[in-house]
Amino acid sequence: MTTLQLFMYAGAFILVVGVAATLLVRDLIRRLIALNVASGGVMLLWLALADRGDGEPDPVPQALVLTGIVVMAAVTGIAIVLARRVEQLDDDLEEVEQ
Amino acid sequence: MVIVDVLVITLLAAGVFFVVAGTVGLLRFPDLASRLHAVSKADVLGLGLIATALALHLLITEPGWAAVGVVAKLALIWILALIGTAANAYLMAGSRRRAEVETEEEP
Amino acid sequence: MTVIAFSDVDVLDVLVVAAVAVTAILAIAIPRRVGATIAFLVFGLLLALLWARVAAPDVAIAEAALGGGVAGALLVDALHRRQPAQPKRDHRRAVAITAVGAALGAVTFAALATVLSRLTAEPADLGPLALEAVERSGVSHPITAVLLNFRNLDTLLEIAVVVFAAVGAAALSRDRIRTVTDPGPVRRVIAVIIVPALVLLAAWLLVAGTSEPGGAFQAGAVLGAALIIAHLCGVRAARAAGGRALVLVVAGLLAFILLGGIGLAVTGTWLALDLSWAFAAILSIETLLTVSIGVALAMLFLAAGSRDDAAAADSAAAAPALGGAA
Amino acid sequence: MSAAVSVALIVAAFILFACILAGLWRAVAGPTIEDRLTAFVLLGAGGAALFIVLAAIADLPALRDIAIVVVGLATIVAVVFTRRSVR
Repeated sequence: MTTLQLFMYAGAFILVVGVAATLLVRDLIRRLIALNVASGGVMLLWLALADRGDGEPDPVPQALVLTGIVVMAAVTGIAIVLARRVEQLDDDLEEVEQ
Repeated sequence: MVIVDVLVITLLAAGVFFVVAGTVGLLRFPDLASRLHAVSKADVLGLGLIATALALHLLITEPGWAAVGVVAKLALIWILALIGTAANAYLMAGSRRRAEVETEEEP
Repeated sequence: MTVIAFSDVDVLDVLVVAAVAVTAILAIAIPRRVGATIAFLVFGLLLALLWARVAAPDVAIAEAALGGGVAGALLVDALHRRQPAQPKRDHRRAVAITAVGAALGAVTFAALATVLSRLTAEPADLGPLALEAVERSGVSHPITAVLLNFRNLDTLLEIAVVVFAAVGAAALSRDRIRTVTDPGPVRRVIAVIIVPALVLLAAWLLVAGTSEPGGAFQAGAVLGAALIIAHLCGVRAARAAGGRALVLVVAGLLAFILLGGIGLAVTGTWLALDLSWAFAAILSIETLLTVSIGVALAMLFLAAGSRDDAAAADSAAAAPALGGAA
Repeated sequence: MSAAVSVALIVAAFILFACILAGLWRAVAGPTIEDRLTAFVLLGAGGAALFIVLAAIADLPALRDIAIVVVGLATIVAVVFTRRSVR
């Protein structure tokens, strides 16, 4: 097994685990964390592929991953705003019911 | 050269020892205050010793302006860690103490 | 290095990958939010280590700055909220769902692994092309060249996403985290020493990015974290909310579009840069992007934490504080 | 770099790595939320130590930049977590 294979399969594993957890976990914040884990897997896959072969690594996938990290942070931010809003509304609903 | 190596390895070993001591304290001490005490003081001392070892090694083996730049970076890392870790420990301990005072007052 | 070569499969590589996988599993499997969040933040730090290992130092710095900075702040701030009780599910049903999920995950992994095992070791031809063209881009760092010259449409769209996220978050919550007025001695020290150090670090990452690892994204991430810390340590000028922040956030996007227009007018191609002014254009657009990304990230944070403040204000003063947006 | 120093650096890297992973135990065991977050105080110093040692071993200067970012941002978790205690 080469380092490239090790990193690629690890990336695929983390991606699959993250996606499965995103679909299965109910708690919204934990679901968001799972989505972030999945994106980490994708990035590992991409960066391992960028570094294959000899010489300098391919800058194009690296630039894509860099863009992806910033977008993921923005998505996390707005998803947390939405998740907190949902939970707040749930709490309000419970109060009305009681 | 041998003397420098011995010095570097000694500093490195001492640094690693303090980091390990801090981690053991974090895991084994009974309450938050003593855990913070262990981890914030011993770990930063360990970091400082390790940084000193690396800086010394670099200055002896590859003297030049590049080495000076790296040493400046290592010094910056240590200074930031000194301030940051102390502030972290203070804020965490204060947060816990306030929570405890509140639970004592409530019932 | 003789004992452990950092170029073949070595013990340290396996160890880091194993630790990344373990923290990933912990981050999704720990039922409590606190534990899951911490495991995820450690996962991010280990990823940064791994990115440095796969020769992607730019990505590593961005990961450390975002994972340990703004994303960490967002997740840790969410910890204060009481975790809602999970509705009781039938145990057997839960086990069945998990089993089906695990089986489907295994199938997906097998499919992915099959595809990956057929990949050739030859690198794609885009990489050499990009590396060859770097000298015609105006900057000497390949990734900055790709991001701000060869594929700057991607970067334009990315900054658009960040701007929309910040504006959307601000629109969704009616209040902002308030500025601290009495920070106390330790926070004052942080505001006086750590915050300027972080702003300097951001400036250095920005300028260094034209020739070595660093650039607008890393600098923006550090700046965003610095703004959050400053705001919570009583620096009034660091408040990333309201009209002024909005102007700064949108300025980056508008300037980028303007640059595209200039490219169209001068070279005849949308977003194209002429080598004679490419360096100046890249550095100035990067400066604007840094401010834009930094303020946008801080804006996201200030808006995300506001619901709890508003709720606390509601319970303190019985009247609901409607329309409290400042 | 002499063999003795390089071996010492590698051993140090392994031990520091183990320390960081051991800190996760405190994050899982708690008992209070502050105890769990103490794992970050460890990351701020021990993580930086690991990064600078690896930078020397693998000759990756970028790891030192990452260490600066990590220690610089180390306070953000505590500052954000305790933000409700100040007005």
